[in-house]
Amino acid sequence: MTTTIIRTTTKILVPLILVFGSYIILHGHLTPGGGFQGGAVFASGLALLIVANNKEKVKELFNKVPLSQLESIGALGFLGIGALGFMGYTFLKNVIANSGFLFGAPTPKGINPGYLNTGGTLSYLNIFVGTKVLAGLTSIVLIFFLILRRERDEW
Amino acid sequence: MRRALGLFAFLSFIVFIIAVNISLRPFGEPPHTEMDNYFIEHAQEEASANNVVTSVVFDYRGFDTLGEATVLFTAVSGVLMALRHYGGKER
Amino acid sequence: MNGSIFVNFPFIVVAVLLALGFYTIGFKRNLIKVVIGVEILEGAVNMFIVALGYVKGGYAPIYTQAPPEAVGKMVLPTPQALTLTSIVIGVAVSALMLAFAVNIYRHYGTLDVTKIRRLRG
Amino acid sequence: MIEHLPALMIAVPLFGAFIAPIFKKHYKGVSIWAIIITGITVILSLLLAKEVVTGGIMVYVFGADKPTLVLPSGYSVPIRIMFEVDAMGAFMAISATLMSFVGALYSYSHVEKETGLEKYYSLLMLLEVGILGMVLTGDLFNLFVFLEIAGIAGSALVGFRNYRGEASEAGIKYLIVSAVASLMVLFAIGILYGQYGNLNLAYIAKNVSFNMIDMIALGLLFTSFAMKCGAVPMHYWVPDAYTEVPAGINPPLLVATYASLYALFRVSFTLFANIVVDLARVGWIMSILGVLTMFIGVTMALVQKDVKRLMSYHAISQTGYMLLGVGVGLTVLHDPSKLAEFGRDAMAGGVFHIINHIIYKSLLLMTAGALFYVTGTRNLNEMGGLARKMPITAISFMVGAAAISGLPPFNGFASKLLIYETSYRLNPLLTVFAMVTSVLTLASFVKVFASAFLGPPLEKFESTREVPKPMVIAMIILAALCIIFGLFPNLVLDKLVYPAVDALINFAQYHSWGGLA
Repeated sequence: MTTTIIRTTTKILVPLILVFGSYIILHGHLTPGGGFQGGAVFASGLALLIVANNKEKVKELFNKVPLSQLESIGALGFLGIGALGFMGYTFLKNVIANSGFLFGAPTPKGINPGYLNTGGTLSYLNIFVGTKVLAGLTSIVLIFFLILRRERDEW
Repeated sequence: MRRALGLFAFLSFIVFIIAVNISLRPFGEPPHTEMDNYFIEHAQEEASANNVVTSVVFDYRGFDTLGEATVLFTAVSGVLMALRHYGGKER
Repeated sequence: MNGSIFVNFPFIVVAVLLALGFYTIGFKRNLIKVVIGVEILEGAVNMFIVALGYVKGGYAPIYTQAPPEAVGKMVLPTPQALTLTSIVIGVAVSALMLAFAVNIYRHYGTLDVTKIRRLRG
Repeated sequence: MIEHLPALMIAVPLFGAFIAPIFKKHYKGVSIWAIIITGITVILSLLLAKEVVTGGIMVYVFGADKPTLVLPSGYSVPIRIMFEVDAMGAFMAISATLMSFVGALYSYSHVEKETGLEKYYSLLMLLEVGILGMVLTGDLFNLFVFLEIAGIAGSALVGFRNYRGEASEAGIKYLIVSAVASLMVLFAIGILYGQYGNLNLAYIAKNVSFNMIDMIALGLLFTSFAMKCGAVPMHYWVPDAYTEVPAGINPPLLVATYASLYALFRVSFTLFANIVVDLARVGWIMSILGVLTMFIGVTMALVQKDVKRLMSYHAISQTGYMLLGVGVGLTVLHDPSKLAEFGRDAMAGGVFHIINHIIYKSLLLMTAGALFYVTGTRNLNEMGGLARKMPITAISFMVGAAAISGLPPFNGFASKLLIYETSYRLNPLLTVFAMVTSVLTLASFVKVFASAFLGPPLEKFESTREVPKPMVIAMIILAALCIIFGLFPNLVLDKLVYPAVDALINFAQYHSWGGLA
């Protein structure tokens, strides 16, 4: 599984994939993509890291990463942003759009080159969903990897 | 016998599905677009986003997306629970 | 070519995929293949929904640096949003099904659905 | 805050579920957390029901400026997701929250020695979220999403005991059934979206025109929901799932099944209620399906030796009564004189039977779980003489068994009587089958009681004692509800059931909220 070629390629590819995933998450409100897609791309980079290393290395790499807590934080963040709307509006109301807060600048109407500082709650939700999806998918891949390796050790 | 019966039910179901899909409206000409036109026209001012699909996903139908995130959360919990170490009392 | 069968070609493909999916679920013995059948169904339904939103000659509903002729001629965004949601749900379902399949293999040593039936009657 | 109640109903258990995994290894803490959260939702659902019964249909539009702003200015179509809570939805919400609370309480002791409990309680609350979303929503795609949440959480919980191969087997069976059913629901939703360009239940119901394609969508929705609620041709997943799930999850899982039944009623009464000609035919199909379901379920139950499996087959058979009651009402929905004469009462019987069945079947499955907790087996032939050792469990079992067989003065009698009386007016043959089923049910439960609780005490159960306190309290709550509902059926019928039935019958009211012409 873990030949030198695979390890070297992984070393080069993983940072690129992670950057690309973060880009998709952050630009979700401007270009095709969003939290789910970006999170999936990010998780695929981490999955590459998992399959290209042996069990001990993977355990060492992911021991420090609180994946399950990250997932809870992403979900709670989504819920929290939604609950902002309870202040005078309704649940999940886009309260930050056009308010001048971070990500709150108004969007010009019609075709435009795209401004990052827009989107209101959409950008926040993209980030939280991205966090949640990358943590969730990575922990699924990780548990399958570990369980299959454990089985192979036992046989 | 059961297999033949299943095959028969299956084939009739397939004929039915194909009949459904042929009798649908022609591809590429949606008959009612009021809701979608609203999204395309108002997404930039209301949701302040250039990407209309994202504004539908996170703003107009944001509650579905909360549900979707919950589905993923549920599945991850389920997978981690199903593949946890065996343990506990045998009961 | 104005016969309805050619106009509706994507829907015919959906029907064929649905047929394949149901065949796989109903007649295959390997559990992994059954899971694949569910995934084929998933793909068929997703394709059906996204095909509903197509407008002839339409552009993607994104304003960022869109060509000028795109305004007023965009495909419907709702089906795309629905498909996104449904894809993620499909991933979740398949992950859980595979986890159960792993567990079943660990207990019975086989994935043949005719052999693992302990629960019956 | 009162206008935000429908959103809080979802947000509170969701918050609880997202927090739960952070507890990690503090199993006591997470169980108490789950009990607190489910307790809060019980209170919220009672408030919601009070609000709906007194103030009429409650609408909550997610993401709008005001909770009741359904239509944006100058527009004639609803564009956002909304919750539309009528009395039927509130009724189901009460059952869901109450049963989740009882389940969490029971689980406190029942599964305390297992691992992975933070996930278990998280999934319990997510199952509750799924049910609540299904019964409160007024949007078709949203219904699909919550159907999936309930299906995934339920099947994950079915596979909780992962050291038993049977649990995983039952889990994957349930998951495949629910995935296929919900994909067919999604397909039908796609058909309807293609026809009307909208996803709002009330808007589509208003505009539905009944060409062939709409009838196909109705057929697909009807079959998929019937499949998920365990009606007869697709009932084989029910016994497996109910048998393998920990007994504390049985109550919410039962409600999840009946949430699909609720969706079936919602589809036939609200979405397609404007069909004048064919609705009677749909009603007949539903009634006959009901009779078949109850009869086949009870005959399969008679031969079982596993106590939980036996009760699960009875659950299938009792679903038949609900289908029969509501189906009788559906056949005469467009005939006002017959509707007033017996249709309304038939539906009241069917709807009342939902909550009655949830209560006494949960009670019975919990006593079975208690037997399993002390004896470690579910085989009836290996038990015996336990009445002396576990008096409260034995009494709870007797109450539940009397209720399920329709003996007065327990709650099963009240709803079954309504169903017998009214189905007789439609066709006496239906009543005969229903009564035969009831007698067979009694026979089978007498057998269980005799072999598990009576007889000489066995030596290997010398040291058994009554189950721990939380389990006892959960069983006592349900047994008390059985007796209260049986002694004072009018209390529940007038306050909850008849408003729910009227909400189903007066579908025009549901269609015309928020000024939609």
